[in-house]
Amino acid sequence: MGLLSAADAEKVGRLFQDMPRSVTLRLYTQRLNCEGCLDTERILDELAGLSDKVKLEKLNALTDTDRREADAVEFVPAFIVSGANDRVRFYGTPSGYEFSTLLTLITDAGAGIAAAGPDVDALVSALNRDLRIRVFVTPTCPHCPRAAVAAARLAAASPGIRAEIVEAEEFPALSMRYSVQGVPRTVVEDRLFFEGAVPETVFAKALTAALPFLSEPGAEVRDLLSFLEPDA
Amino acid sequence: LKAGLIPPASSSGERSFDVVTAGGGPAGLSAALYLSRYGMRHAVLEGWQPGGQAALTDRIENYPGTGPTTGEALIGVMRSQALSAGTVFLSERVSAASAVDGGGLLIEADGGPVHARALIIATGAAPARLGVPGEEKFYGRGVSYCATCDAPFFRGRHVMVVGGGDSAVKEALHLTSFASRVTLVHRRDALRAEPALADRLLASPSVDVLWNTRLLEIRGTSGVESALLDTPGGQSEIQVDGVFVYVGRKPATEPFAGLVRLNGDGTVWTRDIVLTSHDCVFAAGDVTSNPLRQVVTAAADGARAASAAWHRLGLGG
Amino acid sequence: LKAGLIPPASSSGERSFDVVTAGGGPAGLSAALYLSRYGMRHAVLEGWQPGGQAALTDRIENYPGTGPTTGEALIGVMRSQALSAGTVFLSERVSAASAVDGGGLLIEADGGPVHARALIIATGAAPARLGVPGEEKFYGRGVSYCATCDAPFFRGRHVMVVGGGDSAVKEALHLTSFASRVTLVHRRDALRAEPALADRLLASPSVDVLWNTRLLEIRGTSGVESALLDTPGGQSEIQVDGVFVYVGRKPATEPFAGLVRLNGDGTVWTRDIVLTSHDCVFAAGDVTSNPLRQVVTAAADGARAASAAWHRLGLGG
Ligand SMILES: Cc1cc2nc3c(=O)[nH]c(=O)nc-3n(C[C@H](O)[C@H](O)[C@H](O)COP(=O)(O)OP(=O)(O)OC[C@H]3O[C@@H](n4cnc5c(N)ncnc54)[C@H](O)[C@@H]3O)c2cc1C
Ligand SMILES: Cc1cc2nc3c(=O)[nH]c(=O)nc-3n(C[C@H](O)[C@H](O)[C@H](O)COP(=O)(O)OP(=O)(O)OC[C@H]3O[C@@H](n4cnc5c(N)ncnc54)[C@H](O)[C@@H]3O)c2cc1C
Repeated sequence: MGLLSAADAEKVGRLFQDMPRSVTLRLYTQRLNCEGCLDTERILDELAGLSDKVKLEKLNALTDTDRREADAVEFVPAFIVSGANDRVRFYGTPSGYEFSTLLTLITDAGAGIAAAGPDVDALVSALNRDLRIRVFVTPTCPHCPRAAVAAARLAAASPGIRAEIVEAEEFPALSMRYSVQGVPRTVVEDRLFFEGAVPETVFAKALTAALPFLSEPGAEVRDLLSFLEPDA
Repeated sequence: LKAGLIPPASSSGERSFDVVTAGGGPAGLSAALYLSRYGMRHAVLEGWQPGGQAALTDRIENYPGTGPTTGEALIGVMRSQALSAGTVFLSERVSAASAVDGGGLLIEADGGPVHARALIIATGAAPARLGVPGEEKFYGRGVSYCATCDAPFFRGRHVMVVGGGDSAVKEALHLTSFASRVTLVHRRDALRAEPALADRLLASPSVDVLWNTRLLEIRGTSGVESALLDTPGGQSEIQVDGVFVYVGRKPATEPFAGLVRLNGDGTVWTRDIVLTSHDCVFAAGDVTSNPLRQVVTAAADGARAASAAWHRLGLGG
Repeated sequence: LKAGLIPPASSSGERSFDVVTAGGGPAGLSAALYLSRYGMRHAVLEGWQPGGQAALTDRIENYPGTGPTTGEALIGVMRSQALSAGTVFLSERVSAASAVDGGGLLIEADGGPVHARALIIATGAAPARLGVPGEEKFYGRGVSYCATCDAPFFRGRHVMVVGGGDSAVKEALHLTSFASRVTLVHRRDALRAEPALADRLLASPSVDVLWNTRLLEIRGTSGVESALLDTPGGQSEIQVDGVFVYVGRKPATEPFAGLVRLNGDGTVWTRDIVLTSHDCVFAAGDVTSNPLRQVVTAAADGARAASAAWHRLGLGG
């Protein structure tokens, strides 16, 4: 039995069919010790069944190690939403509000949607290093899709940025490492963080302002949005 | 670029409109729908929280005319009604607004200045802070203003909810599905919440309520560990793993403080529901002191503000 | 008997409630939904037009949160929300209401007296008459105040619409699907209707508009045959098969004239949106002078009246 109602399946299928380019979901799972793997596979199977514009490539995290290392996948379940680029990935089972995030990630990739505007251009040209953005989310968090999509669109705009959406409940150790007890929580390079969601342009502006701080050596952690204040 | 996201440039290359609405919650969206139907050139500066508070609410049962629904779905329909009627949405925050000599308004937003003949303030409200020690420090690490978002981190744990109104009670009920124990701390001796909710809360076996009690301090090291309370029996410290705060809302009126008169509580002063102290500025929804703060009242205020702006600009006969 | 239609008897065999709402339009239905959620014993005396004016409207495009819909469908959802929340509906009309010595209100209705601690007046408005010769005589035989109801009788015929506001224009548009020709007669030189509607009307090939023109008399023998007009070029008589009148509305406040203060135009005088001159009487929707008369504003007023009544009766802490 499908997870989506017939009416929803049709709607989503039409959304996918309208995408200018196709999207591949590259899924890493393993049989043992992975609670979310089966569910994630079912969800992605169902989505891939709705349109030939969405392809699903299944990899075994334990045996396809070369691919996994090339993709820098650290946990399972994980999947890469691969359209024009490979820079957006999701760790965990995309359910609840995360499912709506997933749909947006796919349609964005299929339409080549990226963050845009002068603030984003400024970031892209100032970027002197690679950045990893992690966004912690939960299935019941209504602000989370916005935070996740903003990170993904920044990644789509800049080859140096990778966005990782992390289902916080499914990876308690990781959540604990970043002291996540509130979502959405966005963490950049383990040194910058903020709670809540901001538009992509604001995110880009703050990141540009924070680049010098990231280049300084040290383990100090700061609120990214504090770089928006004029005195920062 | 998606339709409706492109700021139209006026002949002089500036962003200029008949009416600008600040805020993209139910009040702003309803204003936009009406302004579009009035045929006015207008834009919504929706700030950083498109959809407003309502979009973040899991379940809305009391909006007349839709069955029980989610905030996201209800707001989604409102937004697409406005979009398809021709509204321009800008995901920008207003930082200041002022009257221009010789007429018109200058609105400062993230993307630069915007000019308008009239302004509708519909910036709603954000959760009020308690202002106690530890609250700021542990925000995101045990202190939360959104149970719907953060409840899963407190599975099997003991959480405290501060407040006694609809929101506090709704969210405390939501937390009972996750936490092993929910302690509601309320400074009065009765709940202000509607009985349909209050009765359900008081009947819940995993909830206890501390009446006539105030939270004084949130304590811990890397996360929340305990709460210091002022109870009728004196001060006491109880162990909790999280604190959810629902003690009202703070109107988002700072950018407009120099433009229109505010009430003592920070809400925009209004008469005839939507008129402010400035002729060409209108206010709608939770940002006003209009009685009852709900989706339906915000939507009605928005429609009224749009109608008033239309008449004010002389386009309504 | 349908659930929700049985008047509960009090211990003394009388019909008595915490709150009675007079009127079953959007204002009354929304009040009922909120009163039910507040857990109050209450009844709606919905008069002879359950659903109110909105239920008779063919197409509603501007209610935030539902897509374009029919009045009947929108009101249907509102009514079933209230019903399932526990509202009692009585299809009775209020003829008088008065304050009882020692507190409480006595409401005279078709089915006998009803007692209440508080009253919400949400009786809306009825179409205003033109007051011209022939109007009364041909009512129901060519003269109508409801195109949605009577349009099918004028298939392929020529009809006249009198008025220039939203209702006149909407209903004239509706009539174009039935009548072969629609002549709109308006005493001014521009429409007051919202542009989204006005533009559509003026673009319609089967509509002609007579500006600065008044209807003086409706003529005929067994039915309407012609209309005598006062035009800028002098009097003229034109042949028509039907006349639809949309020249404003008359608030249904006669039963309450002795109980609360009325404005000069017959609407209930209010402050803070829903408070009347009587402590325990509240008013909502088209029966008030609150700006903008729409479904969403009536619904919001209803919610606010319910909340005010709840607080007034001391059940809201
Ligand atoms: C937990 C909770 C549960 C609720 N449940 C219900 C319910 O069941 N039923 C119900 O009817 N109501 C409910 N409400 C109340 C309802 O959500 C609010 O009354 C309603 O959202 C108010 O609408 P608004 O448009 O006035 O403001 P808001 O919804 O607060 O929207 C404000 C908007 O303004 C924008 N903004 C803020 N500052 C700026 C700025 N400087 N520049 C530009 N834009 C800005 C924000 O981004 C946002 O888009 C609930 C509220 C909460 C908090
Ligand atoms: C032709 C037309 C088209 C419209 N189109 C739109 C539209 O597209 N969008 C929109 O938002 N609005 C529209 N409106 C306006 C909208 O219908 C009204 O604003 C709304 O119905 C007002 O609601 P209400 O509850 O205040 O009063 P009403 O809808 O007038 O309801 C009054 C209620 O009171 C009852 N009643 C009357 N007298 C008594 C009595 N003595 N005792 C007991 N009960 C009594 C009646 O039976 C009725 O149930 C339209 C109106 C008309 C006339």
